[in-house]
Amino acid sequence: MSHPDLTPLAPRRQITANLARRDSMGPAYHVLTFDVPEGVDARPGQFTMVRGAEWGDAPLLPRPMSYLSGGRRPSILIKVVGDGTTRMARAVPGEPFHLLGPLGNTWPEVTEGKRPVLVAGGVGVAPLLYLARSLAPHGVRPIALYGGRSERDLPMHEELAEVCDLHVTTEDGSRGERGRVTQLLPDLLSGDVEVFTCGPDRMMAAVAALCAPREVRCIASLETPMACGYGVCLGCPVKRAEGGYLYACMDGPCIDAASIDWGDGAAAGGAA
Amino acid sequence: MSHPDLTPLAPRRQITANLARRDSMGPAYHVLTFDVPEGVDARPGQFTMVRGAEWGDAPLLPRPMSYLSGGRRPSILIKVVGDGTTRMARAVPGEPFHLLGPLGNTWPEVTEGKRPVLVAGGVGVAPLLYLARSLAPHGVRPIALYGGRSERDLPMHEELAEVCDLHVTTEDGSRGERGRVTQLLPDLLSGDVEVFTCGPDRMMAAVAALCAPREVRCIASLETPMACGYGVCLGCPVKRAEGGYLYACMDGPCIDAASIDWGDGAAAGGAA
Amino acid sequence: MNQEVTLGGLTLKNPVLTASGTFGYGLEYDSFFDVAELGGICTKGLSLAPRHGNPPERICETPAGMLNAIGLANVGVEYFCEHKLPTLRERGVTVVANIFASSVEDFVKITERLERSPGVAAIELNVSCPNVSQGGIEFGRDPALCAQVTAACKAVTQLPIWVKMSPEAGDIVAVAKACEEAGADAVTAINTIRGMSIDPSTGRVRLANRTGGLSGPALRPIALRIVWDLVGALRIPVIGIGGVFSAEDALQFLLAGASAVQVGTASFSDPTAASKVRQGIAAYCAAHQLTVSELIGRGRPDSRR
Amino acid sequence: MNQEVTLGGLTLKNPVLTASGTFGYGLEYDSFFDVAELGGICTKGLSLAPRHGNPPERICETPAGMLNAIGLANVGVEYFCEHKLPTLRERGVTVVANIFASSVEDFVKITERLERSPGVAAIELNVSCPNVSQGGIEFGRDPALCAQVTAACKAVTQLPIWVKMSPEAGDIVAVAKACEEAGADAVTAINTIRGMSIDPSTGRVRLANRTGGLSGPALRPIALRIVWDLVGALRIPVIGIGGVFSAEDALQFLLAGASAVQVGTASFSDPTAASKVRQGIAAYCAAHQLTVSELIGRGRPDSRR
Ligand SMILES: Cc1cc2nc3c(=O)[nH]c(=O)nc-3n(C[C@H](O)[C@H](O)[C@H](O)COP(=O)(O)OP(=O)(O)OC[C@H]3O[C@@H](n4cnc5c(N)ncnc54)[C@H](O)[C@@H]3O)c2cc1C
Ligand SMILES: Cc1cc2nc3c(=O)[nH]c(=O)nc-3n(C[C@H](O)[C@H](O)[C@H](O)COP(=O)(O)OP(=O)(O)OC[C@H]3O[C@@H](n4cnc5c(N)ncnc54)[C@H](O)[C@@H]3O)c2cc1C
Ligand SMILES: Cc1cc2nc3c(=O)[nH]c(=O)nc-3n(C[C@H](O)[C@H](O)[C@H](O)COP(=O)(O)O)c2cc1C
Ligand SMILES: Cc1cc2nc3c(=O)[nH]c(=O)nc-3n(C[C@H](O)[C@H](O)[C@H](O)COP(=O)(O)O)c2cc1C
Ligand code: FES
Ligand code: FES
Repeated sequence: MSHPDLTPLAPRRQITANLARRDSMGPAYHVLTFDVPEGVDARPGQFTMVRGAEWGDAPLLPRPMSYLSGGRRPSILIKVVGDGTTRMARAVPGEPFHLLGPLGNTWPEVTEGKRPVLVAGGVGVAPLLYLARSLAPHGVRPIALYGGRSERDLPMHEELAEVCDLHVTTEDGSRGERGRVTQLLPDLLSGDVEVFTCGPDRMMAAVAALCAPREVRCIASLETPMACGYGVCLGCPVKRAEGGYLYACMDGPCIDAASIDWGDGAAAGGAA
Repeated sequence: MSHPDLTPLAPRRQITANLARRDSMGPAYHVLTFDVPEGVDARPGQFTMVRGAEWGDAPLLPRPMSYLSGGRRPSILIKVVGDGTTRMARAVPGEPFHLLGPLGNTWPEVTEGKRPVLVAGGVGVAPLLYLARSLAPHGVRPIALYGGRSERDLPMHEELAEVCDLHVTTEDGSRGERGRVTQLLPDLLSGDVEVFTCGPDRMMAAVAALCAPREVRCIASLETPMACGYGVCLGCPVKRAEGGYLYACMDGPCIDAASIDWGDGAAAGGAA
Repeated sequence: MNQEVTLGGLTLKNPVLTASGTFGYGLEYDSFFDVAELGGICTKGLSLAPRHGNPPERICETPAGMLNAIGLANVGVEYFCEHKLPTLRERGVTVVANIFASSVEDFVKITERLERSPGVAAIELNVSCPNVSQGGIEFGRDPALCAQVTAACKAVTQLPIWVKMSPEAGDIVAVAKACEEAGADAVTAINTIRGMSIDPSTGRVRLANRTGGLSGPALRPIALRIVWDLVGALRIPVIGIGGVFSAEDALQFLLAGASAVQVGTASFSDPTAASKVRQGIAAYCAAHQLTVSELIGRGRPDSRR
Repeated sequence: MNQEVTLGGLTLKNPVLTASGTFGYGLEYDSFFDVAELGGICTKGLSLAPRHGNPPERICETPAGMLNAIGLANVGVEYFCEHKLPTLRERGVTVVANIFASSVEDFVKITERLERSPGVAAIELNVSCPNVSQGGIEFGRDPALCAQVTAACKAVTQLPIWVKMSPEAGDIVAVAKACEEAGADAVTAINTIRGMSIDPSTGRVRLANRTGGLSGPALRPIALRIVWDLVGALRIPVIGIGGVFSAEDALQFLLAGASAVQVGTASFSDPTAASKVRQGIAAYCAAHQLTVSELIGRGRPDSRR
């Protein structure tokens, strides 16, 4: 949609939930699991706006985070980058959070007869792992390419290996093949796959650029700065290939890579 | 001193110390004890500026707090009133704090031959309890008058009773005599006592007003808003009886009540 | 206690509105609370033609605040009247149409369009948007230009006209007085103040528009001071905006003499913020046995007290 | 990497100064760090005669900021020159004397007194204090008046004259340009913006002076935008102030083109803040293999990049 008349997918709610557990994987990556007795109907690809109930005036805005799981124990995987995620990483069980969701669209259905190839960069693994786990009961086992700077940047790679055929790359060669995740991709891009990707903008732009000439459908989950998460602030535009803007929170976060103007490799203006 | 050329008592330092324990007495009152291996030479009456090392941009300023004890396990007694104290009240052992001190002057020596009468209101008990505890080894046992709205507003009254002859008042009569702490004072104000008081401004003004005509020396520990705590912001003025201002952080916090213009009962402009 | 407030000819059921640009077109909040419970909502700024807005990044967070350079992306007044207004009217929402143009003529055209559409309670002139190159803040700084826009719009509508003040005018009181004389029914204060942010790790300016408007609690003390000054200088009502996140914040503005408040950025931190502010004011009134009208201006030394 | 910066004729060992009113007379920090390591310190605003300042409350905290209405309490220029300056000089501290007066004549008299005192590196004219009824902000808003003060002070001293900008001027660039033409050696930006706060529980205005100047991180985006604009418009150096709490904050100003920064309110949150900012900038320069001079303005599109 090019002018911002955005209509939501499904009713969304803001709830206050206590942190049930925090699983910290080194200083940078943490899975936060919340207690939501009534459950959250969150599907793979969707996200939630997360804010500590006791944060006061700063950090001010809630932080968009992809669901790693839904239901009564919804969880997120966070990477520490700034004030908000630092605070989340130190939260102790029992601490109350505001969770606003589910927001955004879901990954589209995998087309009949196609095998999904998941391309994950770092913390971008969260919505892809959730997707893979939701496909497992249907007997679908995706191929997953997972890259990071070093082995420390591959949170949940074991969990991913359980539900996917996993190939790992690291820039420093500390695990898997040395190099970038995109170098594994060309060999896989035949007519019977579909690509689902989430990670740094530059990685996703490279993935999109590989898929386009081969006419492989590529869905990218976009991370742009967001103030509201539900279409009112208009702070999350993504340049549309045909001109104008898409809004990551309402038209996405899962968007067909072909409809995006990836510009100089930064759909979201260089956020990631 | 009337113009602000303020010179410090003793060298002060800012240290980062971890919270060692938190003893919470109901939702409103908490004793925070810190680990300071090298020790703090803090005397009764002095204070420290306290700020969580991880507070970020808000609350912005450190909070002035009287020492309840010094040494290697310095402690403070806090009453929850706003954002800063709320955050302190939720701190968990191990959490790092910046402590800047010791700041301000100490209670003056008790004059030879006089018995100290301590008049405490609520959380104002902290510097007075520290004073009483420091007098105990010298065989001095003060009289203490301790008042609050209800029995919930008398933190540490048992500890005070150990080192003082304690008389308690509450406005609702839930403990001790019903009424205000100042009603007990006139009977005690003979020539052989000296008064040390800390509590709400209005209470201290009433205490000062009782002492003055009877020529009883009265030292008040003042609470004014403070930004720095060591004489540079000039944010903590107290009206001086002779005109001009005293600065609570440098001329005080322990100031002879007779040198203060208590105005309409609010030396510090109504802060407390 | 009675929560009604009267702004010139218009009576609102309570003094809490939502601020333009922070509440969409009001329909996005359905699943959170009944928007009709509010005193009113101000729409996203409407222009004559739809606008795409600025390229990304459009927002970034700052200490206790945020910068935005949306560039007035909006559906246009026509689409609004056709597709949004009827639903809002049906639901009993009090709608203040916030409008923006880069010429007096276009302000008038938009006003005329709204005048024809039942369901608009008032028009708020955004003469102070810092995020567009044409019009925007230039209007808001100049008393004569502001008065001209106000008078021109007044001439074509029966609806109350509110003028939204730019805090960047050197002499805001002069601008507001000019609007009052030109027939404004109320002034709203304040719009955002331009700020910017640089990412030292990349050395790049964060917003594509370079500057963006600062909003949120960071701004509140400035907004409150301006509202106080305007209340002292004007006869028409003043509506307070800027960092209202809680009922306590709103009360500061009411005590300073604002006749109503608008909740802006707070809706991003908590979509039910405006509803909570409304409830909190009602609770305060009940505790102090005061109607909202009695509360207004009670913090001023010239008031009874 | 080299940390020196040159401001007109004056070379500072690094670009970090402390802001006036937030660092006393510089001697209060002895037990925290060696103040001589800084690029310089700006003294508390000095007036001709000592001043008691405003009644309490003088300060209150706001979201990510604080309001102050100290009212320029100070020991007076004479006492400063006699009792503070000699010690500062002995210790090798680079001293910028911040001065304030309510008439051009008094600005000149203070300047003359400082001119006679060895140990002053520059004079900063505070033409923008929001917390005094006479002088203060009025000077800072008016280009002609500002130019007049600048020229008059320049006429009686060899010392560099810095003029401190009020963010409340409607057209700050015009004020700064007038000062530049009148001979100012640098401008410092910004002083605080007036704000206020009301305690809803008592209904009372918090500060005795009613309004106070807002400082701290809340202000930073506004300060940065103003500094950017001034750098683009002036030939003389601009010194950035406003919410600098960390090296990252300082870098934003340097990247925007400020030739130096001043650390203000941060010293209250952490008395070693200025020293940490200095160290952080040095570390950044080392990591990026840049001198400070190479860093200045590097975030501007017109720079190399
Ligand atoms: C739809 C969506 C899903 C996301 N899912 C995840 C996830 O599962 N796990 C995860 O770790 N991160 C995820 N992110 C990114 C995450 O929101 C940011 O890393 C986070 O907001 C940074 O907050 P901060 O306070 O730590 O950083 P700061 O840099 O201090 O944040 C400052 C401001 O910038 C915004 N911001 C900074 N980086 C980003 C970014 N990359 N994307 C969006 N906003 C940003 C913040 O929200 C905040 O408003 C997602 C983002 C989006 C839009
Ligand atoms: C010398 C001195 C000793 C003190 N000792 C103690 C003590 O032992 N225990 C204790 O509980 N309190 C003590 N106080 C008061 C304590 O500093 C305040 O209650 C506290 O700062 C409130 O912070 P807040 O963020 O919770 O409240 P908020 O109201 O959110 O604080 C907002 C701002 O106002 C200031 N402020 C608010 N109330 C006061 C006050 N009464 N005095 C000074 N500043 C205030 C805060 O420091 C902060 O800057 C003392 C104050 C002083 C000056
Ligand atoms: C994302 C965003 C968009 C805005 N859009 C508009 C607008 O279209 N028209 C307008 O008059 N004000 C607009 N504003 C300004 C707000 O209405 C309000 O004046 C300002 O944000 C200060 O209030 P706050 O601190 O409560 O947000 C916008 C503010 C934000 C944050
Ligand atoms: C308590 C206080 C006192 C101040 N006194 C002066 C002063 O005497 N002269 C002056 O030019 N600026 C004065 N200022 C303004 C600061 O120098 C600085 O411009 C402002 O605080 C913004 O910077 P910051 O956000 O880093 O504090 C004062 C600021 C504060 C907080
Ligand atoms: S419109 Fe607010 S985040 Fe998308
Ligand atoms: S001078 Fe700063 S608190 Fe006293």
